Amino acid sequence: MAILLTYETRAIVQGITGRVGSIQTRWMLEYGTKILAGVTPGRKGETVYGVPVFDDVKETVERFGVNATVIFAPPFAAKDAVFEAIDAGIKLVVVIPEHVPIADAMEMREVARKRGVVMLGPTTPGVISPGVGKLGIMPGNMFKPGKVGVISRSGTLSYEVSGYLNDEGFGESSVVGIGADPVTGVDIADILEMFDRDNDTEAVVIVGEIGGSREEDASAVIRRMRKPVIAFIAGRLAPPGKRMGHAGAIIQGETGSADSKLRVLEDAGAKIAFKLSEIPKILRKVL
Amino acid sequence: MAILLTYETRAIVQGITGRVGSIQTRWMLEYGTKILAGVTPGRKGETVYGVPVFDDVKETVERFGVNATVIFAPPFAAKDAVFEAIDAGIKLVVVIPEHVPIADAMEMREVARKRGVVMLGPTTPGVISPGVGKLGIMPGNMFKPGKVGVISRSGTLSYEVSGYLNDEGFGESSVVGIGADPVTGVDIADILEMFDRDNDTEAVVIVGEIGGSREEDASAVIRRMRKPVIAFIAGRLAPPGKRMGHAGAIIQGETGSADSKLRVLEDAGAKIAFKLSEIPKILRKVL
Amino acid sequence: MRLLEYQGKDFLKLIGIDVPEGVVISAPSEASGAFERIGKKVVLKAQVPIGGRGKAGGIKPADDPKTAQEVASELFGKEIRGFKVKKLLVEEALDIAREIYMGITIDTRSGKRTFMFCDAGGMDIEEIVKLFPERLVRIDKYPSEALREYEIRSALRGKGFERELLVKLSHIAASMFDAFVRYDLTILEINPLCLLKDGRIVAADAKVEVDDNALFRQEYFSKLEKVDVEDYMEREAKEIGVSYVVLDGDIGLISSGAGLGMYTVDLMADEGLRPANFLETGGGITAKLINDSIRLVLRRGNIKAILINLYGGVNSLIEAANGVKQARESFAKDVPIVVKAVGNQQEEAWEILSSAGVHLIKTFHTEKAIDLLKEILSQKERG
Amino acid sequence: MRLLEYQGKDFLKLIGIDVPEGVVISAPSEASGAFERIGKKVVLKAQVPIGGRGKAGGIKPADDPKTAQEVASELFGKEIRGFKVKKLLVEEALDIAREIYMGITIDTRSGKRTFMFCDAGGMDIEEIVKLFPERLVRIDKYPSEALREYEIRSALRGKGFERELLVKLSHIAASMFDAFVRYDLTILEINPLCLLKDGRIVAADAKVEVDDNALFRQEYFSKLEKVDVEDYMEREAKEIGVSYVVLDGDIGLISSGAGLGMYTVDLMADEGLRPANFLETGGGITAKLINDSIRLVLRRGNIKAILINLYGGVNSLIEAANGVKQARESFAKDVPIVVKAVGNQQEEAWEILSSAGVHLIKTFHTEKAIDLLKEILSQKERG
Repeated sequence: MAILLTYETRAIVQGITGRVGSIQTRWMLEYGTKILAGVTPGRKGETVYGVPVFDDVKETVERFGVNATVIFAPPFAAKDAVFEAIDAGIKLVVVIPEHVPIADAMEMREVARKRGVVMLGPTTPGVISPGVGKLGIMPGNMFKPGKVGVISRSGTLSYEVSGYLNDEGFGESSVVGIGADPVTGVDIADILEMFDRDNDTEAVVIVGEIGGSREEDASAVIRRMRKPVIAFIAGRLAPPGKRMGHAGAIIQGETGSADSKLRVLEDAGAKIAFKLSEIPKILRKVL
Repeated sequence: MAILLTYETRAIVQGITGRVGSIQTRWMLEYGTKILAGVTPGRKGETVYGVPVFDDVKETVERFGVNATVIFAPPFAAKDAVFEAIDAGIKLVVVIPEHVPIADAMEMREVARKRGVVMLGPTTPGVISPGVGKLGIMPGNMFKPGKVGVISRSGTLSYEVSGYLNDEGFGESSVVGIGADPVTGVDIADILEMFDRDNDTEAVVIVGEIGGSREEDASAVIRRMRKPVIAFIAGRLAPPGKRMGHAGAIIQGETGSADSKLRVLEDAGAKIAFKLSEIPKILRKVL
Repeated sequence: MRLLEYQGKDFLKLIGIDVPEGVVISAPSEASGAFERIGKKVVLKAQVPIGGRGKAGGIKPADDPKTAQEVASELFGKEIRGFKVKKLLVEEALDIAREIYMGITIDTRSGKRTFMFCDAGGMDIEEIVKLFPERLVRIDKYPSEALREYEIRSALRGKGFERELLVKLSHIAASMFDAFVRYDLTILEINPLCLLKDGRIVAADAKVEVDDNALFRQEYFSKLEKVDVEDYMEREAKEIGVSYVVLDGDIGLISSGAGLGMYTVDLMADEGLRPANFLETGGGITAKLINDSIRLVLRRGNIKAILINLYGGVNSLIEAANGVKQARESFAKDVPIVVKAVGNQQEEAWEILSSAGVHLIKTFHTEKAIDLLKEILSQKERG
Repeated sequence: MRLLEYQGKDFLKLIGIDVPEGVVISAPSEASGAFERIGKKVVLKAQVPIGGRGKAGGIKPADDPKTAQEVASELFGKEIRGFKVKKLLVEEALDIAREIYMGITIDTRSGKRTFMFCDAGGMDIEEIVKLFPERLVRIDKYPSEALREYEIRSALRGKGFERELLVKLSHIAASMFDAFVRYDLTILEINPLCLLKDGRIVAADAKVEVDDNALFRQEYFSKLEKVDVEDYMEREAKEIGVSYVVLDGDIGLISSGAGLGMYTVDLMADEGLRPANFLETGGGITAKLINDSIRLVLRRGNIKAILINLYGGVNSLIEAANGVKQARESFAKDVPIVVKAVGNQQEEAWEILSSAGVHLIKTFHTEKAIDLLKEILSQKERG
């Protein structure tokens, strides 16, 4: 039926009373998402678009059996918000904020993975399961229910690729932003495996970009997947990024460039799209 | 045959080239202890009383199958020395230094217990199994092989009590200093259980002192022990120690005084000695 | 190392916790100026390193500069529970709406740091907690664990704190815990933390103790003006490198371990002997340290005899014996000295000690040493 | 934030790592004084925020004060790989016995910090490691793990370092790792670390980068004199709050996401269009931010058209539309602007944009926006 965000998902919004948090709560509610409560310390007793506000996450878990959270905290407070959610037992954590210190992102990743928590972000648009709900900031009108799973490092490009899928009548099972930061909670590989197990997903599109090695690292999973995978990499002609010193170069080795990613992905059996508009055509062939 | 230190014990000395470390190494060797190597960073290739010196603990474990260590490090370096030993896989760590910061002792205790390591100290004389060997600084001539296990918070008092045991023909199976610091690696209760399982120990003497609650905490073990336990508390008439604020008082509750300890221990079934000289007499009755 | 109130409050300011407006003065003449600077009713608080100073008359109000000066004169002349008043903290009088307790210490039992909170504060806190244990909020943390604000918020849920107050209290608690770890503290207690009628939250008192063994890495505290906490002899003992506590008897006592020392005090008391002090050398005996220790013990005056109880484990009995001999030959010529010394290298040590003219016990029996001491004293009395 | 060499070396000194004797100068006239202060042969090193300055003639020796002054004059007149030389580091010439590499960075793949050591250093380090991977010592650590000196000692066993040298290198490595964590660094590299013939161990170069997102909690760096690293327009972009990179084309590009921006650049290049810049707003669009961004893009001169590619997710399309309209009405009157805007509140935004006289794409197709842009440009060319 979808991954991560399903009809069983009962979510809260951390930072619900903020400017962005409150408007996005409204849009998530309008999209039909089950937002049962919000948390802003010191604001217990208020409501935001009818959603009751509490001082701490634990109380919302105890009262509503919450199992997911969308975090709109300022970057310096993101880590504490994530730890609070994890300590309260929440297993799906969507971290919207940009500009989170990378050291904090590393701590968040370490703890989330040790505790079996799926953390999207930092700098993620979140996850949408069209027709079911959305946990994040993506515009709901860009998505339609369907059978293609989308994994993206970029929020905006996931909207664009969904546009093409909709135009050609495919639609999406779930669209997952793993986060645009150098260090994020989950890897492309993790989400691929979820889509491979999902009965409602027939093919998966990876919207990658240059830098890092998340795409290359996904190749082992692609190899053993039963479902077709289509991969796209943004930044083929983009200016090269900053060099991370000799140390960065040594660690990175050959990975990181569009060429490397495309070669490794193709080698693992993914179909390559050079433009997003090619994706529906490839899908027709493989499905 | 003894606890902790047996014929299977193969030890190193960390800080072997120091003034105290080297002379104590000599005395441990003279007592017949198997000291296979020493460690002082930067001193690899030297020898101390015939014992080869290495730069790191791991190498000594790899070469000699070491399973115990005696640490003579300056107080500020004790934590690193303990972690090095634990990371190298050593399961018996004797921490001689005094004046170790309590925060470091807490870290050491936490890590040691999580990793299943028996850590004596900080501020311990160590452990001696008379006739087998000694890991620590106790004078070997104060002890004789025998059937009484001794657990002490104080080094000097463990020597004195052994004197009485020897005089009356009992001798000791092992004499264990848990350490005189407020926070130590093992508790009296832990050592009691080891003595209870040890075939060569017929009775156990606890040499406690006022302050803390290690004696009180041992009562649950004493209750279920098969072997007789004799307890002595030093400081019956000592001036009261510093109050650790209201917080300390709240935590401590009624524990800590000689009265509290003696009452709780007696209640758990231990025989109480008010002077060390009474211990052999009590032993005659219970054995 | 225990901080005086004003030093503790400076530290709280450093870690972002508000304290009342206050000025520290060292002479009565500064009191009216301090009053003017604060600009409202004040209390003058004697800065002594001991509790219970309120009941002992060490805290007095003043409503105008003139009274402030008079009160200051009175307080500076006082001795409070054995400590001369050398500094006063002149502080704004507080208009208190509510008092709270917050404290952190180390639970030696578990090796954890323990944070405690009570929705009431003040001198009766221990009683309150005993009578109403449910009012105490307690959170224990291993060294590897942080205490986060949200845990405190969760723990305070339903305790009657809401809105900003809840957020501020959680923040104060988290700041305290963070500082406790970072600065190697052994106690950090704010009792009471006062909610004032004007909305401020201030620490009306501050109890801060730092781990002496960690001062080497705590520049903030090692640089602080040393507090005149201990008896001057205890301070000297610190310089020598021994633990020292003054008692009220007439027998000097030196032992090479705390347990042995306590035991010796017990045995002496059982025999009707009264130690003048408790001096414990720890494991770093040198001839000089023993020599200095004997001098320190004798400085007390009125010492009838000295008992030295030693084991040679990590300590060198030879060094100790040489120290005794040096003292004997220079300043400790007449006082009877009983030495019990056994352990490593005991024979060499005995030889030196015999030549020093001390009474020697060559076995481990502290009881025998005390019997010998009694005998010497009664001989002395008989003349 | 990337530090210049002299700033990086100041930082190394702060964390207890030795660097060569050196003096920073800002004018040629200071060179001979600097030489005198150092008192031996020197090298003058241009302080520019880019690698490869040695090959570009940015490092020169001088054996006497007069030569130092001449060399300084020459260097201050230079531009090195696009950067004007504004500061020189005058440093003692080193008598090197051996060079070593030490570096720490973040392995984004695993989310660990990675320490690297090689028994050879210098510019060819990457080649050396490729050819002789066994010469690289690598230790990876999760955030919850410390790197301890003994681990480094164990890892360096058998690599040919002994006695004090082994201890010192381990200590330097541990200090680096500790600082890397404490100061929120993303790179800390010493290459080469030089063993000098006189026995000293000094960092001959220092590469230090701090996480910009952590500057709020890193006072040491946030207080540092800002380095003239970026193009002045990139600096202005930072103040506006957007990411900005100068490219060499003639089409202004503004996008509301990095991925979308890169994709747009790819598509433009496929169609033979050349972007003048890469400007990405992130998630904080306001009317002012868009207005400022358009101004920044136009300041480049020679801009034939602007393409604005937006999604309304966390960003407000209405704010964006108002920003475009304001720019249109004040300074951006004539340049053709193509706006693609879809997402939340798209209808309201389209209304504003239509009234602003821009070319509007109301679907998600970036390709269509580029087609439209091409058409506009060719119409313009045709006149």
